Amino acid sequence: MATVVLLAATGLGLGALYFLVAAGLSLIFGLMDVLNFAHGALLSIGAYATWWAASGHLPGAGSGGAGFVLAVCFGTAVGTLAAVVLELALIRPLYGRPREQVLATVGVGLAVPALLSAIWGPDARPFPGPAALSGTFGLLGARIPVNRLVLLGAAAVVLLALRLFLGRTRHGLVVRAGVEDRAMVTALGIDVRRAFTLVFAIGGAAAALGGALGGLYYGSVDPGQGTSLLIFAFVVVVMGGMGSVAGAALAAVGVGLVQQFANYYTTSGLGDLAVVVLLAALLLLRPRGITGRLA
Amino acid sequence: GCSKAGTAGSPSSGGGDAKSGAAAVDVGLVYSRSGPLAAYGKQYIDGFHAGLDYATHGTGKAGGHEIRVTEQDDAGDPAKAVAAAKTLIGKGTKIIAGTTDSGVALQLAPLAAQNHVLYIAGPAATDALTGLNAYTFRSGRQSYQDILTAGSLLGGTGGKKVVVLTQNSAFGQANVAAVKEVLGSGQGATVDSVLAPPSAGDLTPFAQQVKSKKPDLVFVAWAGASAPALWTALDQQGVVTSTKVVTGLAGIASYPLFGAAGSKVSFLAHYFPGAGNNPVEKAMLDGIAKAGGTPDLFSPDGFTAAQMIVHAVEAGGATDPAAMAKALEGWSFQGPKGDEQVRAADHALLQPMFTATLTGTGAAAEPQLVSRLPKEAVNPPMKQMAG
Amino acid sequence: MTPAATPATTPAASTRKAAASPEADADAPPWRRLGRWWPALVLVALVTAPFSSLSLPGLLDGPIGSAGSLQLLALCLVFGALATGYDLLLGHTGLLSFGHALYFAAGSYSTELIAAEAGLPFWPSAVLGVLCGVALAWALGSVALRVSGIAFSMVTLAFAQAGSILVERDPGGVTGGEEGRAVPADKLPASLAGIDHTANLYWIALAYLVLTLAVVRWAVRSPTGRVWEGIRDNETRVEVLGLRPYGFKLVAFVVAGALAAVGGVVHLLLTGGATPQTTTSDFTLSLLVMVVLGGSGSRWGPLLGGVLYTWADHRLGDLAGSDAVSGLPSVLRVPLSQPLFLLGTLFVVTVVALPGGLTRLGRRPRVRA
Amino acid sequence: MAPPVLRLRGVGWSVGGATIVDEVSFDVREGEFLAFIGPNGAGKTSLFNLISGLVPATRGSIALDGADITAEPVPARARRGLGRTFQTSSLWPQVTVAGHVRLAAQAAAGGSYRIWRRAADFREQVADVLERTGLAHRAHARAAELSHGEKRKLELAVLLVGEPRLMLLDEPMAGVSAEEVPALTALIGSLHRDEGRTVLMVEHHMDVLLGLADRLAVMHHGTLLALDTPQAVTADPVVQEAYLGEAL
Amino acid sequence: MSGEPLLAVRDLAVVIGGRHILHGVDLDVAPSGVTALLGRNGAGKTTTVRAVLGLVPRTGSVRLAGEETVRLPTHLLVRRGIGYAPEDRGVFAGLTVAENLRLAERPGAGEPAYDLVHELFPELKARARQPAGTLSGGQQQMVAIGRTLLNGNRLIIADEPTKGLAPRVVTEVARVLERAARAVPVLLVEQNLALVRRLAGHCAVLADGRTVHRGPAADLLADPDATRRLLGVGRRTAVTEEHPMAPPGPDPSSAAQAGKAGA
Ligand SMILES: Nc1ncnc2c1ncn2[C@@H]1O[C@H](COP(=O)(O)OP(=O)(O)OP(=O)(O)O)[C@@H](O)[C@H]1O
Ligand SMILES: Nc1ncnc2c1ncn2[C@@H]1O[C@H](COP(=O)(O)OP(=O)(O)OP(=O)(O)O)[C@@H](O)[C@H]1O
Ligand SMILES: [Mg+2]
Ligand SMILES: [Mg+2]
Repeated sequence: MATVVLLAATGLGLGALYFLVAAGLSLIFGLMDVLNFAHGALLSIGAYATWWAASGHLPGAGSGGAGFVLAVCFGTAVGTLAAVVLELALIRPLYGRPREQVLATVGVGLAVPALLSAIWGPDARPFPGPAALSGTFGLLGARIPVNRLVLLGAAAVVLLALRLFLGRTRHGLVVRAGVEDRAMVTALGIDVRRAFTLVFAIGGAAAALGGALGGLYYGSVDPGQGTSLLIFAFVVVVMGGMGSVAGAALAAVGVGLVQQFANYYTTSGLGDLAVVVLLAALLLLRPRGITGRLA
Repeated sequence: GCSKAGTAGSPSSGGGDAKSGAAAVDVGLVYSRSGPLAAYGKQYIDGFHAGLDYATHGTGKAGGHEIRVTEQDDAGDPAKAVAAAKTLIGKGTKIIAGTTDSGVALQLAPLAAQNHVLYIAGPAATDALTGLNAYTFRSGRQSYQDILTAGSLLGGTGGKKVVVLTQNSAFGQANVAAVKEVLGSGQGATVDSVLAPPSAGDLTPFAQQVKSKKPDLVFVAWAGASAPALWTALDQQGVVTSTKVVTGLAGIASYPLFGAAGSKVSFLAHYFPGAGNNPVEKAMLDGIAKAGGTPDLFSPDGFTAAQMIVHAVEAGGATDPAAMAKALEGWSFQGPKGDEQVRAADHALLQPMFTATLTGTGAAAEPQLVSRLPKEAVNPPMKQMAG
Repeated sequence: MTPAATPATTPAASTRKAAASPEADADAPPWRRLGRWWPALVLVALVTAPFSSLSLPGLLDGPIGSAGSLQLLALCLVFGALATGYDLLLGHTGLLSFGHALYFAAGSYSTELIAAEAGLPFWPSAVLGVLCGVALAWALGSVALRVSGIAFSMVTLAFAQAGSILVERDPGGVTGGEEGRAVPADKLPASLAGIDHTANLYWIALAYLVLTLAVVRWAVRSPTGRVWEGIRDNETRVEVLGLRPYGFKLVAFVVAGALAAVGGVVHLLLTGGATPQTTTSDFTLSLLVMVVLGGSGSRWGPLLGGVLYTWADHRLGDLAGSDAVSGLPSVLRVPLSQPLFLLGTLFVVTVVALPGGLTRLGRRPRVRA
Repeated sequence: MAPPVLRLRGVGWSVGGATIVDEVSFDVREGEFLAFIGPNGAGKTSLFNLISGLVPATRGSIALDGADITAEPVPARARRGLGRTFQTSSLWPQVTVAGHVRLAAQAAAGGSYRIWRRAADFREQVADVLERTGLAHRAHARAAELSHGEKRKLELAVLLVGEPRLMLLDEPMAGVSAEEVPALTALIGSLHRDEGRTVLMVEHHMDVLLGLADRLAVMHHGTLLALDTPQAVTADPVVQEAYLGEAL
Repeated sequence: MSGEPLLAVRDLAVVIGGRHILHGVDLDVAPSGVTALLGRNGAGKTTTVRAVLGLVPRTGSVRLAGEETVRLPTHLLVRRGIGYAPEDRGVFAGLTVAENLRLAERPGAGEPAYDLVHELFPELKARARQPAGTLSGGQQQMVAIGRTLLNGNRLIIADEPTKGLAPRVVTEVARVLERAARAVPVLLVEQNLALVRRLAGHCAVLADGRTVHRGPAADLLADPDATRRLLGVGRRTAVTEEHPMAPPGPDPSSAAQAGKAGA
């Protein structure tokens, strides 16, 4: 029983992490049709910026309490900035050429981890976090790490914020229309570029937040962390139905749980295999993902 | 001008460039200057230069031959390593050393045999390199030596229950196999294993699984970036407090990654600065420090490689790799870790190993030597030399 | 209304002649026509390269005919060919597969396995290995092609990922996990083992390239090739003509997979082993990079991209470690010492600055004229 | 008596709760020219989609030459000699005009997976069709570069070269310049009259239809409101009210 | 033409992918009423309109109410009060009808006139939640026209708005445009000459990317010789024998560009 509880709780935590990573990806993919391979890089930038701030380089920031919150905010801000720069410098000049946009992000995805590893070394760095979050709490006999709760909370907040953004503002609409026919959107008198940049920035912010909290989750940061999370984020995005944020949340939880249970109960830890098989099966049965939104 | 296909640029054999019988010897170093193992590559190369300086007494010459070192980056990619090695061999290099990555080393070794050049593998720990062929040697330790050291920490493993916690990869499986062989059939312990997928994000359940097996000794063999998550999980689930946990001590950068668990774990160590405590080690530490480097886990691997090359040239001559190999077989010497020997039968490098504890946390974490195991205590099983 | 006895001709057709007519070629100056033979000249140059002792400092480490240079050139040719084959899917049929690495790896792993474990001689093993690759492409392709668009990409990614995980897990010790498998020295034909025979390997790589170019060119100009083009642009429209896209896509998939499997065997010969790096989606991604670098959908683009990428991948390491870089101030030196950083940046610059890839470079001025 | 070329019985299509096509039944004789009119959204294009198989009928049956094709996929129906054009041009943007026609000609000649064969040339056929549709001067332009009217003609050319026995034309005249309407009308008329093809056509240009159609079908809210000679249909006050309105 | 033109296009040239599509188009849109832009398929009507809006790279001069706009990005130009119904309708297939209309709203430019749009096209109200991609051709056309009427625009540009509409709806649209044109000038690209005759005050005829005729629409359409020569309609027999449009007509307005012709 305790094992099942532990697996379920940590599976949810893992799902929350996947969702945090996938949310921005899903947003950008769903609205802009850009499968952003640089998402992992943005994640890593967020993680390193948070780590840098939390290990005492930023005045006021630190590894505990308000200092840590400040560090996370700083990391998110840096990641957002990076996303904006990325959009302005690479995505914008390539509007209307979706394949090239994707490829440009592939290039960034290669270059950024290499740069990080050139500056801070290829090794993992311990990630300072508040002591309050490093303990465990008991639940039905299982000892569950506290930071999983933080992840779950953050995931819920991000989900809510993205839904509000999409539901209450015109930007989502503008970007979706812009992907279909940019010229026509401008011909309606709308500055579609601003909306694109904004969406990219929000996606980047979500990625960076995911990176910062991922550091907490793993207890360390390393240059390849973002990229290795990316593949599961893809799985989640696609399973969730091509850019449906709610679908991504659902898929993230599913993937987290399946992976955790399969890892534990199959003899050789076939969790990730189970996940990709699940993805393939789902796509073959329902090519549009769980929520069935347009591919 | 034209030449025979594929031979352009190779030195004409028996050529006249052997001035006064003391032609330079080319040594090619293929190692990771970039890529995931770049940090290890740096340790290796720093150690190598210090070792070369030490073994040639600062002259850069062995047996009158100048040692000319060419460095090539393999970026952890076997294809690049093979291309680099072919370039070197094509240019007439007779001695190749290096590589941190076991996969790369295993591809270079056959190449060395095919082309009759001496190959001295770097920190690659795979046992498969031992006894692979007549031209292949190693300058680092192999997994068996790690495991024998771990066994020594248990103080007699007979009848005890050992659980190996590792990743489900070739590296992990090799460790399990080695533990079964050394501690299981060799010393009568019951060996069980918990294999986590290498890419698993959350290791808490595996920590839980280990705990539920109630072992006397947990041997953790872990590679890669998820180490901090593992140690956090082991600490949180109370594994490190309820049983004896042993693992290998990696480089300086990894000390803080053990977090709170660090002080509760017993370490076996291939090497850490200060562990050797002998004049050769001192020479190595000084040499590296003088060149602006930092001595670390794999410094001795580079240092020893240089020692072996210098000996091979001095005793085996500058031109014939087979003679060089002969000269190395059975050679005993004083290395930075202590008394070392190249086992004649399978080219295993017999060497002392260490056990240690970690004191302090974060940046202040530092290993303390517990014991020094002489090379005889950690003799890897003998292998039949292939081909 | 006029009686419709004569076919109704719109007036424009007869009077207005299109400005850009392709017949313009016919009265091109002689050097233009000679220019059409350049591939043959290049081929001759490539065939004779192993006899050359010309040095290209900076480009190659040592003379062209030296073992190291030939090895690098051969790798370049293999990847040029591989990218060309991959473009059959990407550029000609519009299928974005993230799993092409799988068939390449299948070719090299199964050849190695058959040779080492079943004890067959190398060449029969190679044939069987390629057949394994083809069978795998057939099996997985026929499943993955049931969906299209991004779903297809993701299913291929899933398959490739599963393959990669399996190889890493080393089931039953057959794949060697992350250490890969080296070809036992005695399994290689004597004419291919050892550094002195690098030229033979090089010629094999060249033959593979020629084979790939021929197959791709043939296929693209075949009736099937036309259908691929249609499928790439609008699949439904092809159906309305009475053609079932599925079969045509599967043919493209299997042909590309077969070419990749052959490439895997050549790569196995060149590097002396099968390595798990070739199973990863990163590997497919690098193929994608090569294709785009050179120009997707063009005849020589993927080849050019593959050659350049591979060359850069191998030589940038030297640049990164060169004295010229180590003398730089740290702001420049630190990033420049990372080959992957250079490669990624180079790639981004190409994508942004050279839409349509490198092969578009030559075509640009003509458009402006 | 020979079975009708096309027979629909109680054909219907519903999507998302709405019934778009409802209980449509009619027969088309060999060599007949049947025109469809009806308000926008009446279901004319949807009916064509059902016949050509782009959407599956949810009710009823469709038979071609007496064979039930209700469940057949699109390519199979096309191979039986059923061809169509699209109201919203649906072409291959990167393929040249000649390439379009060539591919269509090849498809009509029977598809093959052989990749080692040079594509057989259909040069004369292609040139002929381009000439007939007035596209010869644009033969090497890619579809993406065509003007709207040119695209309409290319749609027609792709259909013509396949020489299907049963042609479904969805508003072939929409956007064709006034100057060229008579020529195209003559072309379509000759297909029917001289080559004996069976043609179903949707068109809002009444003057075009009146010269061509043997029978006129009126669709309204997914149902077949009337099916009769053009004179009878246009005289129907309901049709005038619902569809024609006052003349301009 | 009465008064200053609202839109004055001079010497408009467009080159796409190395192909000269427009060689010098001159066009005035009268400050009131409908101005028709005519010409056969491929003459360059759509390209002219897109160039005016800045949707294709162009050179020349485009003045809106006296202000030069060639250097203005499209969205800013449009915000000066232009409604555009493109030839391919430009509906966003993945968005619902309501969303399509919502996109045309211009924040800060007054209340959107949904009443007007829904009164004209009740279909659009009923189908508000349907994805526009599944609308029938005619219904999509309604969305496109509806979007131009939503804002109080100063100029409406409609590219073949009646294409694909049922005759009854064509009449209705004609009425809409007529009504709209009383308040807002309309630039109308149209093949339906009956409609042009009914609506247009002025017209311009393009051929091969050049203006070949400008003048009152009624005059042109009343002159069978001119309609045959410029538009190719009239006596059928003449059309096939002699190309009606080459060489460029002796229209005075095109004389200025004569030197620049040719690629
Ligand atoms: N997938 C769908 N979901 C919902 N409604 C649909 C769908 N497809 C078509 N419709 C509706 O079905 C009706 C019939 O459409 P259809 O295209 O057949 O009309 P049509 O008679 O061809 O009209 P037009 O003359 O304007 O082209 C329209 O009201 C359209 O909105
Ligand atoms: N993107 C493009 N690239 C190349 N040529 C183009 C492009 N767009 C249009 N053209 C060409 O420019 C010419 C004018 O096109 P345009 O669409 O303006 O004609 P139009 O007068 O609107 O014709 P229609 O009545 O058929 O709509 C045509 O010959 C067309 O093929
Ligand atoms: Mg229709
Ligand atoms: Mg037009």
